This record gives sequence, C-alpha cells and structure tokens, in this order.
Amino acid sequence: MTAAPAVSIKNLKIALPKGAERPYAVDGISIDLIPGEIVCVVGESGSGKSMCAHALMGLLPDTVSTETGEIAFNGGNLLKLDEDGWRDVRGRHIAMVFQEPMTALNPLMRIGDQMMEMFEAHNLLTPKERRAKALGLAREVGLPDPERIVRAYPHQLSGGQRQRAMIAMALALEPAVLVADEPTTALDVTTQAQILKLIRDLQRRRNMAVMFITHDFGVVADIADRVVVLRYGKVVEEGTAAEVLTRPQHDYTKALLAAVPSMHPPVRAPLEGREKAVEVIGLDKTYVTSGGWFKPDRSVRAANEVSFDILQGETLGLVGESGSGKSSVARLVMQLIKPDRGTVRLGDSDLTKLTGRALRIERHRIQMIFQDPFASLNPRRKVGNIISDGPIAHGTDAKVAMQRARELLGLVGLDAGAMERYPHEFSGGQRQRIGIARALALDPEIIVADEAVSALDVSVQAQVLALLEDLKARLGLSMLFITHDLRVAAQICDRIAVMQRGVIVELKPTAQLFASPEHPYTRELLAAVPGQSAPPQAA
Amino acid sequence: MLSFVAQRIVKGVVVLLAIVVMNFFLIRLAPGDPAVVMAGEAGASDPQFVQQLREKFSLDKPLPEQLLSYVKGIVTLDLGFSFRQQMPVSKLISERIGATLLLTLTAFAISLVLGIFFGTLAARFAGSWGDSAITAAALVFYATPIFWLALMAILLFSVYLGWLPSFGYDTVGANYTGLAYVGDVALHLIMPAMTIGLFFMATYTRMTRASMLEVKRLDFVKTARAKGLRDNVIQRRHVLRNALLPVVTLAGVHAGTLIGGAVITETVYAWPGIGRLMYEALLQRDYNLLLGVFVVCSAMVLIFNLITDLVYRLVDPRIEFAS
Amino acid sequence: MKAFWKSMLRHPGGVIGLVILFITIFIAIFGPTIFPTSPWRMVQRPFLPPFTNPAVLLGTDALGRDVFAGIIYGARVSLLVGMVSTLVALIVGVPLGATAGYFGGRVDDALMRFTEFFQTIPSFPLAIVLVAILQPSIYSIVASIGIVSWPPVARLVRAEVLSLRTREYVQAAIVTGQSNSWIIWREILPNALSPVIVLASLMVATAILLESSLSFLGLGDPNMISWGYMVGAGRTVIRQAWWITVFPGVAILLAVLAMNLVGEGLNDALNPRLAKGSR
Amino acid sequence: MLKHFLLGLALTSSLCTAALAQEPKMGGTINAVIQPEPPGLMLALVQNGPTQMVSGNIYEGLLRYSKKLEPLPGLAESWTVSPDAKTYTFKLKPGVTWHDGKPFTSADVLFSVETLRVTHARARGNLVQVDKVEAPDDLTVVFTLKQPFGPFLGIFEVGSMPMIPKHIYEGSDIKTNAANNAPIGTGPFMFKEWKKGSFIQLVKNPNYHIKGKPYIDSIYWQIIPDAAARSVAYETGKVDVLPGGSIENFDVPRVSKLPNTCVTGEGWEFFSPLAWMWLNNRQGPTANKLVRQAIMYAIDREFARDVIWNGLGKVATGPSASTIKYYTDDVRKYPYDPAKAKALLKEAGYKGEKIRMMPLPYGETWLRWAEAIKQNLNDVGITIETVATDVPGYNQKIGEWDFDISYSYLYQYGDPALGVGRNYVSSQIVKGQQFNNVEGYSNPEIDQLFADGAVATPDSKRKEIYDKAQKILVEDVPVAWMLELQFPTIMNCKVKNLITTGIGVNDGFRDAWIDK
Repeated sequence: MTAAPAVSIKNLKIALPKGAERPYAVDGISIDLIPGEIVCVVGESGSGKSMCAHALMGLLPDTVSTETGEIAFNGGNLLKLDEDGWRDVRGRHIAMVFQEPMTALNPLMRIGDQMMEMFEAHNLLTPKERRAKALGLAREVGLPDPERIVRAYPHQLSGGQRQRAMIAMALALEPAVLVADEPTTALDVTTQAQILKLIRDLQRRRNMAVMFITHDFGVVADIADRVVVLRYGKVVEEGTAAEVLTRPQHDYTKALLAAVPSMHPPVRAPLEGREKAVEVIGLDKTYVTSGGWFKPDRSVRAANEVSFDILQGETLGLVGESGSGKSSVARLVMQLIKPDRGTVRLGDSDLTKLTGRALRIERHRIQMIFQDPFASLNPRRKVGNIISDGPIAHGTDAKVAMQRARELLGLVGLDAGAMERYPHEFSGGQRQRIGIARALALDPEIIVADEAVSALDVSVQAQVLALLEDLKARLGLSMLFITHDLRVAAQICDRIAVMQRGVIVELKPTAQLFASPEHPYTRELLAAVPGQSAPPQAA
Repeated sequence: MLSFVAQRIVKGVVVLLAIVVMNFFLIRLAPGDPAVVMAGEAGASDPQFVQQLREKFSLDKPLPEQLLSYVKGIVTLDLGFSFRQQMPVSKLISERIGATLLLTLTAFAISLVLGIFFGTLAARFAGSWGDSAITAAALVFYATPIFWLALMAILLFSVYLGWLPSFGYDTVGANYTGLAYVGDVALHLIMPAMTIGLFFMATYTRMTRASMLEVKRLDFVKTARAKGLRDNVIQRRHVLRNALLPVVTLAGVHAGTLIGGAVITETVYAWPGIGRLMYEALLQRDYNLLLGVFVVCSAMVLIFNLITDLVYRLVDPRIEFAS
Repeated sequence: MKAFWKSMLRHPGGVIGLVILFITIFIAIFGPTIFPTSPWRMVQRPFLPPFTNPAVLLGTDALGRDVFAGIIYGARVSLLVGMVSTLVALIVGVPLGATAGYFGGRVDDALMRFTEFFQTIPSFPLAIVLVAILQPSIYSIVASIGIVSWPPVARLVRAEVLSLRTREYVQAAIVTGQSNSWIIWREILPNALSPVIVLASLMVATAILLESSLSFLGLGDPNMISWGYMVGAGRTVIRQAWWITVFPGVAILLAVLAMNLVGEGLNDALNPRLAKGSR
Repeated sequence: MLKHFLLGLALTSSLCTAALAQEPKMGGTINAVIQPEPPGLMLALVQNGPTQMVSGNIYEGLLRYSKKLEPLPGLAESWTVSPDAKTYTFKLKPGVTWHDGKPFTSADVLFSVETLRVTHARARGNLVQVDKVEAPDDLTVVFTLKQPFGPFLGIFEVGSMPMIPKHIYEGSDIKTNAANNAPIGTGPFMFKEWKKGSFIQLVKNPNYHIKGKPYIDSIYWQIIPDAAARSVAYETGKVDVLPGGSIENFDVPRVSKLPNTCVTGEGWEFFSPLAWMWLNNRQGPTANKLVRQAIMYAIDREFARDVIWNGLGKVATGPSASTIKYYTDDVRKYPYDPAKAKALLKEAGYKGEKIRMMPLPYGETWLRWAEAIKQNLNDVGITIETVATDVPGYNQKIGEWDFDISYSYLYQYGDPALGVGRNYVSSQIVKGQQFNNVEGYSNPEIDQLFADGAVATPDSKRKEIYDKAQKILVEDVPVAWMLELQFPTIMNCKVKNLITTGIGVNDGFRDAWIDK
C-alpha cells in the first residue's frame, strides 16, 4: 500500500484576484497521488476542487497565481517548470479528462486526428504508426466501429462516445497520472456507470494514479480508493473511501453525506379515493426538421401516446435520461408547446382546446418551477416584480400583488428585503426559492417542477426538496416532478413514470417500482445509479 | 450538396425577380427621365425631340407593359438596351464587370489575408504594444472616409513620390503585351485595391483578433494544451481555424456587397468598373442600365453568399447540406 | 449600472471614446451658441491658411468662409444624421427582428426573406438611388441610410430573441399568463438590448461615414453644413488648401473612432463573457 | 495675387501665339481629357458637349468660324448670297472622301440636312426658314429661304450641322445603324477604339483633304470621372490637354502655374456661354420687377468672377454676351449695391417670404456660386432655401417651372436670333423645355423686336432693333445675368496651334502639332 506517490501536492496555495469572495481558491492543500489508486476530490461548487486539478496540469487561468507550495513529480517541482517543461509533462506524464466532452473536443477536427495529436505533440512515432495507435486506443476504450469513429467529427458522436474518445486521448501516452475533472457529470446515468467502469478498469490495468474530481457521493462510493473532502479551498477530511463514507469525522462531511438522498423510498400516506387534479390522455408530439427538397424530413417523436393522471395532493415523478421526452411532456402539459394529439384536462377544462386569452386566464391553475436558477429569472427585473407580474396580469391590484409577494417570500424562507433586489444578487438556492414563490403567487392547483433541483449543490438540493414537500402539504398542491435523478425521485414522489424515447414504459407507486421494476429499461436505470455498492475495501 | 445548390439557385432567382420589380418602380420614381436628360445635354429640347426619345425608349407605354417586357427579357438573360449608350446593357456590363471583379476581388484577397494575419498577430500578443499598435491602426483605417484616403494616397504616391499611376486600368496607348501588360495593370491596381482593402482589412483584423481571443477561452484549447502541444500549433490548428468561422461569414457578406460598393473608389481612380457605371446611369436616368447593374450586383451577392455557405460547410463539418 | 460604468471605465479605449464623444456632443449642442459666425458667411479672403489669423483659426475655404465654424456647425449635422438614421434603422429592425424571432414559423420565414431581400441589394448603391429619388435633403439622407442599415439589426434582434425565447424566464412569463407583447417588450427586448446597443454605436459611426460619402458624391443637404460636405467641397482644392479637407476629415475620423471605441467598451462592459475572461 | 495670375495668363497666351511662327512637326500623340464620357459619337444623333468635342475631329461642317465669328471655308470652298438674301449657294471642296474612301458630294449634304431635320433639335430650329435645298451638281448646294434670315451663315458649324455619309445611312434606321459605334466622317481623325469607361482613341486620317494635315498621329480622349483626379493626371503628365471645364475652377490657378503649361481662354467665341439666374416671373416675390432688380443689386458679381471663376470671364451687362453680334452696353447698370437692393425690396413690399433656390448640379463651382449668392441675398434680407437635385431632377424642375430661383448658362451661337431671343419671347413659353423662356417673361414689345430682328436687313437695321431690345430687357430683369463665362483650355506647351477658330476644341485637332 505504501507505494511512493506519483505526484504529491504539498501545501498548495492559489491566490484569487483582488475583489473575489475569498483570498485563496486553494488554501494550503496537500494531496498525494499514488500509483494504482483513485483519489476522489469531493466538494460543492466553489470549493476549489477544479483549481487543484488545473494546477496539476499547469493550466491555471491567468487571473490566479500560485503563491506557495510544491507539486513534486519525478524528483522535481512542477511549479518551477517553464512552459517548455510543462509541455513535456502534459499529456505524456500527467493527462486530463474534462467535464464537458462536447466542448473539450475541437469541433472542426476528426476524432482520430485529435488522438494522433497526442503523439505529435511529443514527437513520437510516424504518422502511420500514430494512426494505428489511435485505432487501437479507440478499440481499447470500447468505442464501437473504431474505423468509422476515428474518421468522425465530435458532433457525430454521442456524449458517452465523446467522453470515451477523451479518455482514449488522455491514455494515449500511458501517463503516470490521470486527472479527471467531473468526467461523468454531463452524462446520463447509464452512460455514467459505463464510463466509471471504464476508468476504473483502465486505472487497474495500467496502475495509474488517478485524481477524480466530483461533487457526487454516489460516484465517490463507486470509484474512490481514497477521498479528500474540500470546502472553501481547504481540506476538511481525508481518508480511505470506507472510512470517509461510513465513518465521517467532520460535520461538513457528515452533512454532505446526509444530504445525499437515499435509494430507499420512505413510506408514503396512501392517496386512494382522491379526485384527479390533472388528466393527461394520449399526448403525441413529433418534431419534424425539414430535410430540404430531395431528402426525407427527419422527425423525432418526443411524446408518444403519453397518458397519466395526478391525484390531488399527489406527486408524480417523471423519470428518464436526456432525450427521453420528459421535458417535452412537461411543456406539453404546461401548454408551452401544443401537442399534435391528446388532451390535458384540469378538472372540467381541456387546456389543449384553449388558445389566446382564454388560455392565459386558465394558466394560473397550473404553474411551473424551472431547472436553471440562473436562467429562470429575468435578470433585469426586481424580485418583487418577478413574483407579482403574474397576479397583476390576471387582474390583481398591484399593491395587493406586492403584499402577497412579500408574504410568499416569507413562505419560501427569504426576507421581504429581497423584493427590491435583482436576481443576480442571490445564490442558486435562493433563486430557486424565488422561482417557487413566483409559481405559488397565482395560487395554482398543480405545480410542474422540471428538474427543479438538478442544478443545485447537494446540500442546497436537500433544503429545496424539503421546502417543496412542506409547501405541497400545506397548500394541498399536486405536483408533476420531472427528474433524471432516481434518488431524488425516490424521496419525493408518490408514483413514478419512467420514460424512454417518448414512451412511458412503466408507471408504478414509488416503493413498488424500486422494489420490483418490471421493464428492462427501468431495471437498467436503477442498476446504474451510483453509490449502491458497498464502498470498496482498502487494499 | 447538389440539391442544396439547386435550392439556393431557385431561391436566388425569386429574390432577383423581386429586386427587379421593386427597383423597376423605384427608379422610375426619381424626378426626370432619360429623354429629359438627353434633351438637356443636346442643348435643345423641343417637345418633338423629347417625344421621339420617349417613343424610342418605350417610355410612352404604360408602366406594367414596360415591366412585363423587361421581365420577359430578363428571363431570357436579356437585360435590355441602354437608352443613352445605345447599346445592349449586357454588353456594357460585361465590358466593365471584369475590371470591377479584378479590383474588388484583389482588394478582398488583400484585406482577408492581411486582416487575418494582423488579427492573429494581435491576438497572439494580446495586451502588448504590438497589439495596441495593430488595434489602433485598424481602428483608424476603419474610421477613415474612403474618398479621403483615396485622395491622400493619390497625392502621396502619384504626385509627390511618382511611384504609382493615379488613374485608369492600364497605361493608355502603351500597348503592352504579355507580362508587361499584367505588370502595368497590377501597377494601376495597387492604389484602388489598397484603398478599398484597408477598410476591410481593418474589419477583419479586429474581427479575427476578437474571435481568436474568444476561441482561446474555449475548452478544447485547454484540451490541446493538456496534450502538451506547442503554442503555435494550438494557435494555428485549434484557435485560428475555429476563430475564422465568423470571419468567413462576414467576408462572404462583404464579397458580394463590395462589387456594388466600389462607386467612390472607381470614381476617384477612374477605374472602368460597374460601380461608376451604376452611378452614371443613375445620373442619366438610364433605367435599363441602372436596373441591369442592380440585377448583376445582386446576383453577385447571391453567388458569393452561396460560395460562402459552401466554404462554410466545407470548413465546418457540423453543418450538413440541408437547408 | 455602477458595475457597468466601472467596467466601461476599465477599458482605456472606451474612456477615450467617451471623452471624444461627449466633446462632440457638447459642440453639436452648444457650439453654434458659442460661435455665432455662420459657416456660410464669407468672412475673410479665400484660401487663408490656418493658424495665421486668430479670428479664423483653421483658415478659410474657397469662398473665404471660416473652416472652424464649419467644423462646429458640421458636428450637429453629422451627429444628427448618424444618430437619427441609426434610430430609423432600429425602429424598423427591432420590431421586425423581434416579431420574426418570437413568433417563428411562417412569420419568421416571411420576414427573414424580406430582410434577405434587402441585404441582397448592394447597400451603398441603394442609398444613392434612394437619395436621388427623394432628392437630397437631411430627411432623405437619414431615411436612406436608415433603410439600408436595418437588416443587420433585424437579424441580430431575431437571433437574440430566438435564443431568449427559449429561456426559462420567458417560459415562466408565458406560464403566468402574460400577453405576447408584454413578454416581448418587458421580458425579451430588455435582455436583447446590450448587443443591440453595441451594434447601434457602430452603426452611428457607419452612418456618419455614409453621410460623408453621399455628400462627397454631391448628394448632401445643401442647407446644412456637414463634415462630409466640407471634405467633398474641399477635395478639388486639396492641393492648394489642404486644411479645408484635412480638418473635417480628421473630425469625421475622430467621431467615428470615438463611436467605435465606445462600441468596443460597451461590448466589453455589457458582455459578461468577455468582461470576465482574461485579456 | 489675382492680378499676378492674370498677367501670367496673358503672358503664356502670347507665348503660344509666338509659337505659331514655328514650322509644324509631324507625329506624336495627344492625350486629352473628356468629361463626362459621351453617350455616343454619332453627331447627328447625340449633341452633348463631350460628343461634340470628340466628334468634331471625325465629322466636319460646311463652314468654320474665326474667333471673330467670320465664316471660314470648311467642306464648302466658297459661298455666295443672292442680293435678296434668300438664296445661298455653296461650292463644295473637290476631292474630299469619307473615311471609308467613298467621295463626299452634294448628295451627302442634302441627305445630312434632311436627316438632321429629324434627329437634331437645334438644326431643326435653325432650318425653319429654309424653303428648299437643291444640288444642281456634285459639288454645288443651294439653300433657298422663305424670307431673309440674318444669322443664316452662322448655322453651318460641325456641331450645328455635321455632314454624315449618305451611302452608309440611307435606307437604314439611323438610330440603330452599326456604323454609329465606329462613326465615319470626313474629318482629320478616324475612330479607332472606345474602351468604355477608359478612353476613346482616334487616329490620323491619312487621306485627309488638306494635304499634310493633320500633324498628329493619334488622340486619346481619357475618361477620368473625378475632377481632382483629372488635374492630377495633367500634373503627372498623363494627359496633355484639359479642355475648358474639365477641372474645377478653384484648381485652375494652381494648374496654370505648373511648369510648361499654356492656358488660353480662346475658342469659346462662337458659343459665348452666358450665365444667369432664372427668376420665376410668374409667381412669388420674383414676379415683382423691383425684387428682381433688387437681386441684381444684391449679388456681388465681381466677387463671383474673381473668387469663383478666378478672374476669368466678364460681368454680364445684359442678355447678350459681349462677343456676339449687336451687343451693346448702353443699358441700365447694376453694380453691387446692397443698400439699394434693400431699398428696392422695401419698396416692393417684400417681407422675408421664403424663396427656393435650385443650384445647377454641374459640380463644385456652381454649388459654391449658389452658396455665395445665397449669402449675398441673405445679407439684404432675402430668405433662401436651397433645393438640391441632380441633373435629371434639375432638368425636369426647370422644364416644369418648379423653382423660384435657379441657374443656367446657355450658348448664344454668335447671333441674338439664334441664342438670345429664345429666352425672352413669349412664344417660347413652353412647358417641358429647359432652354427657352423658362422664366415666363412676357412682353409684346420684346416679342415684336425679336421677330423683326431675325429677318431685318441690312445689318444696321438689325443692330438698331437689338439695341432697343437689350435696353428694355435690362430694365425689366427677366433673369439675373451674371457672367460671360470663360472656360480656359489648359495644355502642355508642347501642344501647338490647338485652338484656331471660334469653336475651339470642338473644331477638332486639325491644325494642332506637337513640338518635340
């Protein structure tokens, strides 16, 4: 176990530019990366974990500067290297995989060429040998049809394939150290599981030291040998995965772990005999892109005969991966897009039959909470206006609406002073609360929450979920809860519908779904959720 | 790809017809007509004379009838007859368009090559004095009225230094042949091409610089650095290529409009191109000729737009040949 | 707002641009009150070189008129033409682009064909023809420059609206029952403003250049003195009286330069993506 | 400075004259400027200035005119007038051939006269008094008039009556004949090439009917649209001749002073361009004679001549230029007198009503002039609004009388019956035209005087009539006469003998030669 570290970061201090919220992005961190071991660096956004990764590659932005510390590698100090020295290290000795595989690949170059650049950068091999190597790498990371893939451009690949290509590239020169910066965050859960397995396998096979940056404790549980927990640029806890996950010492770690939703659904009060709040019958929506004159049109079926209902006071979860059509269904229900066929019935009125003014009036009965707390609030309107605009549009007196907005802010846990401020002055979680207040301002019967907590850090996510549960109960709301995260769904939903390629493949009470999934896709999804296996034992 | 081109051509023809119709009426809204102008120039204008001219130009017929016969002509690629010059419009334009294309395309090539070069240089050394100098020079050229620049250039290079001829397409009466002729034309071409070119060069310099700085921040550049690639390889292969996409788009828009836009340069340097022809036709209310120039210039715009799109599609694999 | 000025002032070019611009605007507004000599008045012998007589600091033109007075009075016309024609372009382009972008589909198709149509006709020749049709006057010049410069505005606004339309806060506004026009004016356009402001500042510069080019071709308003007119009028005597063209030429250059600098400053200040990045 | 310049001008002109004594040398090429580019070169069809200037080398008329406007032989060797002044007999020069080798005969003259009556508006007017034209033999042409017509011998100049080849045009549509693109005449130079937008090349006619002429091998007419570029072209030696009006007036003094440069104001005697302001006699303040007189007093015409026209030309005293027949200066004088102008305006009851002024859109000189006059008029309290337009707009607005004040300069063709009366007699108030009585002045006495003057004999009688007409007109100020214009021809001094007649450059480069 006591192999010499491949790299060791010693007392690293990275200064932020003047005027930032804290003086140091990374404040005296020391981490050893040992061959054959995966170190997970965990933290919430702004913890400085990404800075660490970039420091290791000598890729820090110009605005920050390393103040003190050492990165010991091969008997030298990486921080002392000049640009030429760094170039020699990068790729060859330390390689990196980034979070967003789409933007991390040059869109104008073929995948194979980008792989071959790895060798070219270090003047290795002949062009012909490089090509052969690239093909071999594509095969090794499990890319299907490698001959075709190396000639393809990034946009022609799926997200998972792109990340595989990135990994292939990183491994090309058999580096001693691999830095992976949230490599699976942008991926679907089933793909994430595959990529995690791939990294794990490769690391084992090549005996690499891996620094794995993530915010997700599920992932940590699946992949980590050792864990380093960061907060505000400092290490709060460090230890083997087993130790940290099962016996966290520091309060922060404990809180983080506690905030991770469990895979075991809680027991929920039965809802039989209640009236239907919403009835969705046979929704169909096909997106057609014109193919030009001589080519057939391309069409994507976003919703295919989607039917469900939500009882009063019930939360229905709609779960699926990206492209499954779950967001389209949310927008169809909200009448943000018109279905080709089908009905959305609220009590006695059929929303799909309404248009123009009549629809606008009826809209107050069903409101929506959006995914992105940064994009869902108009940056140029004050929070008070954002909340009161809706009621005013429905004829409420402006003063009354403002007063109500103040109350609602209180209800979602913000003080009334927020009325006069602009959205950018709030944190992500606070914004999401404002979004909830806006939805509640119209006294809706139903709330549609589209990935309402997906963009939030895990601790904030827990708080917002709790708030939603509380409000729902207090106000007697029904909810359509759209998420990709089965853990979240497990905690909040009464029933769950699983969507795949526009079709609801399975719809069951939550506990039943988790206990005995029937559809193969449901099973696949459940199996892919990270962090279900016991934490790996220290070797 | 063929279907894409076919589709664009059909669309272009529709646009052209619309342009013909609009301009046909627009031009006739201007006060005065060619008969009045010619009578004025002849120093005599009895009604009989003006009436003769009107009949000769078919201006006495109702407008829709005139339009119909013009459109019929256009369909068979006949641009009509120039009232004033007593010649088919297509002949007049074809005599001139070569000069315009030579001028504008040279200017275009110079501006694009130099603009990208300087823009790249400025972006490479962003923040240095060299960058500031290039940026400042680009701004100044961008802000200089083109006719002023032209006059100053003539004064400097023709009058004071005597290096370059101040007007014309070639040395009249010199009867050069072969390479000597090419050299002669090239000598005449330098000033007008540079005058137009400097403005656009300034545009491309600024655009390339801004675009490169933007691309520099993108993730894949970080990837390239993480590979250990040399900086100039990164700049060339990753940054520049991506940064050029918006420049290509802009350049495509320019290439077309340049052709009709060289009025002033052609006037100052007596370059026998169609920009000048257009302006003269306007001043003489030579309707058919003016319309003809508009149609040809618009067609050029469409052709260059198409070429740009094709180039764009070649450079950027993300765009497929569908509309 | 404070943050905006802060980032604007961080940009040295932008500061220079603002200073020149404010001086120009000041001259345009108050110049004629401070220097009451009409620029058309023949005050001295023709072709008096500059800096020889303090009463006519920048010399006189071919008729003995004060070049300095011309620069002062010309500021008003040049700026007016620049700004009003940009306003015209915005008045046409913004609603058109917004409508196309917001409603999409056939409306978008039709409006964009219309825009493309105007973009296909070479703009400078079109401007010349329009001025010739309407006969040269300040109104026809402003109108023609406006008419040839709106398509880029429409395209920009459309692109912005197209991307903003799918923003969640716009969807939130729909969901809360707002009307289309309310959404366009209150939710979308204010957020599409920054690139439009940047474009507009550059368009003012282009319009000043266009006006000067039209004046050069003799298509200026004969009742108003503008810098372009002065350059055009002085070009025939450029050899014996450089100052008649050089001073107004420099004035155009400075004004256009200022607008460009301000435009770049605005771009950096209003575009957080650039402002954040390292330069 | 101005005086110095004028002196220099006189000096260089005399130097040119001195050169006449030298023996002409053969060969060489002249580069001259032509502006604007002519629409065509077929003189019978197109008569604008540039066409006349180029085609004056290709075509010829029966007569030419000296600088004193005496007729000189052209294609006609000699001519006689019958005692009743109704029959004119021309003897044609024998041995004259067209550029294609066919002989020139009286049949060509007859054909030309008939053709021009259809296609040439001014010729049509000039020929109104002609009863018949006959050709008793190949070399004789006889014109018989309906009544005596004083100016008749003045209408045979090449621009007014060019001779065109019958064998080429007979039986064809003259407008579309292919020969129009390569015109064939009898002149000293033949058409060679026209590169549109660049140049027109003429070459020596080796079979010209005067042996030994022309001296020059080739002429290039260079087309350079920008005035400043034209003067640069001269300055850099790319062109040798700048015909009158090809560079802006303001540039003339500087260019004239360039080394080896000769300037002459001669060669415009036949045309005698006279500039005036149209004053609309029908409506508005300018309908009042007192206002019109006030305008005459208000404008500083000396300033215009000295500053805008660089001292070239003369302040006009009335409707006739001093170079044409029967001119008199025994008329009311209008010196620059703003005070008197103000008094007259007060008397007329003018209260600052807005008057629209439309400048002549012929380039910077005219715009500057309009600006200066606007300032003059402002100074005496007249409110002027300038209306801008381009050439076609100007033509139309003038023709439709849509102006208060505008400008023009018209040729007078040597005789008041040809170039003066048309602007003042009431029969010439016809809408849609630009060279007639546009101002709308109507005075039966004047009508009668001009009617009598055209047909009166002898000369002394005509003079009496025209003296009276001039007196009345100057009192009434139907238009505000400004300057007798002079368009100086500027050339490299190596070009000799360029201008030998009263028609100047338009008469061709027949006698010109280059000193090497």
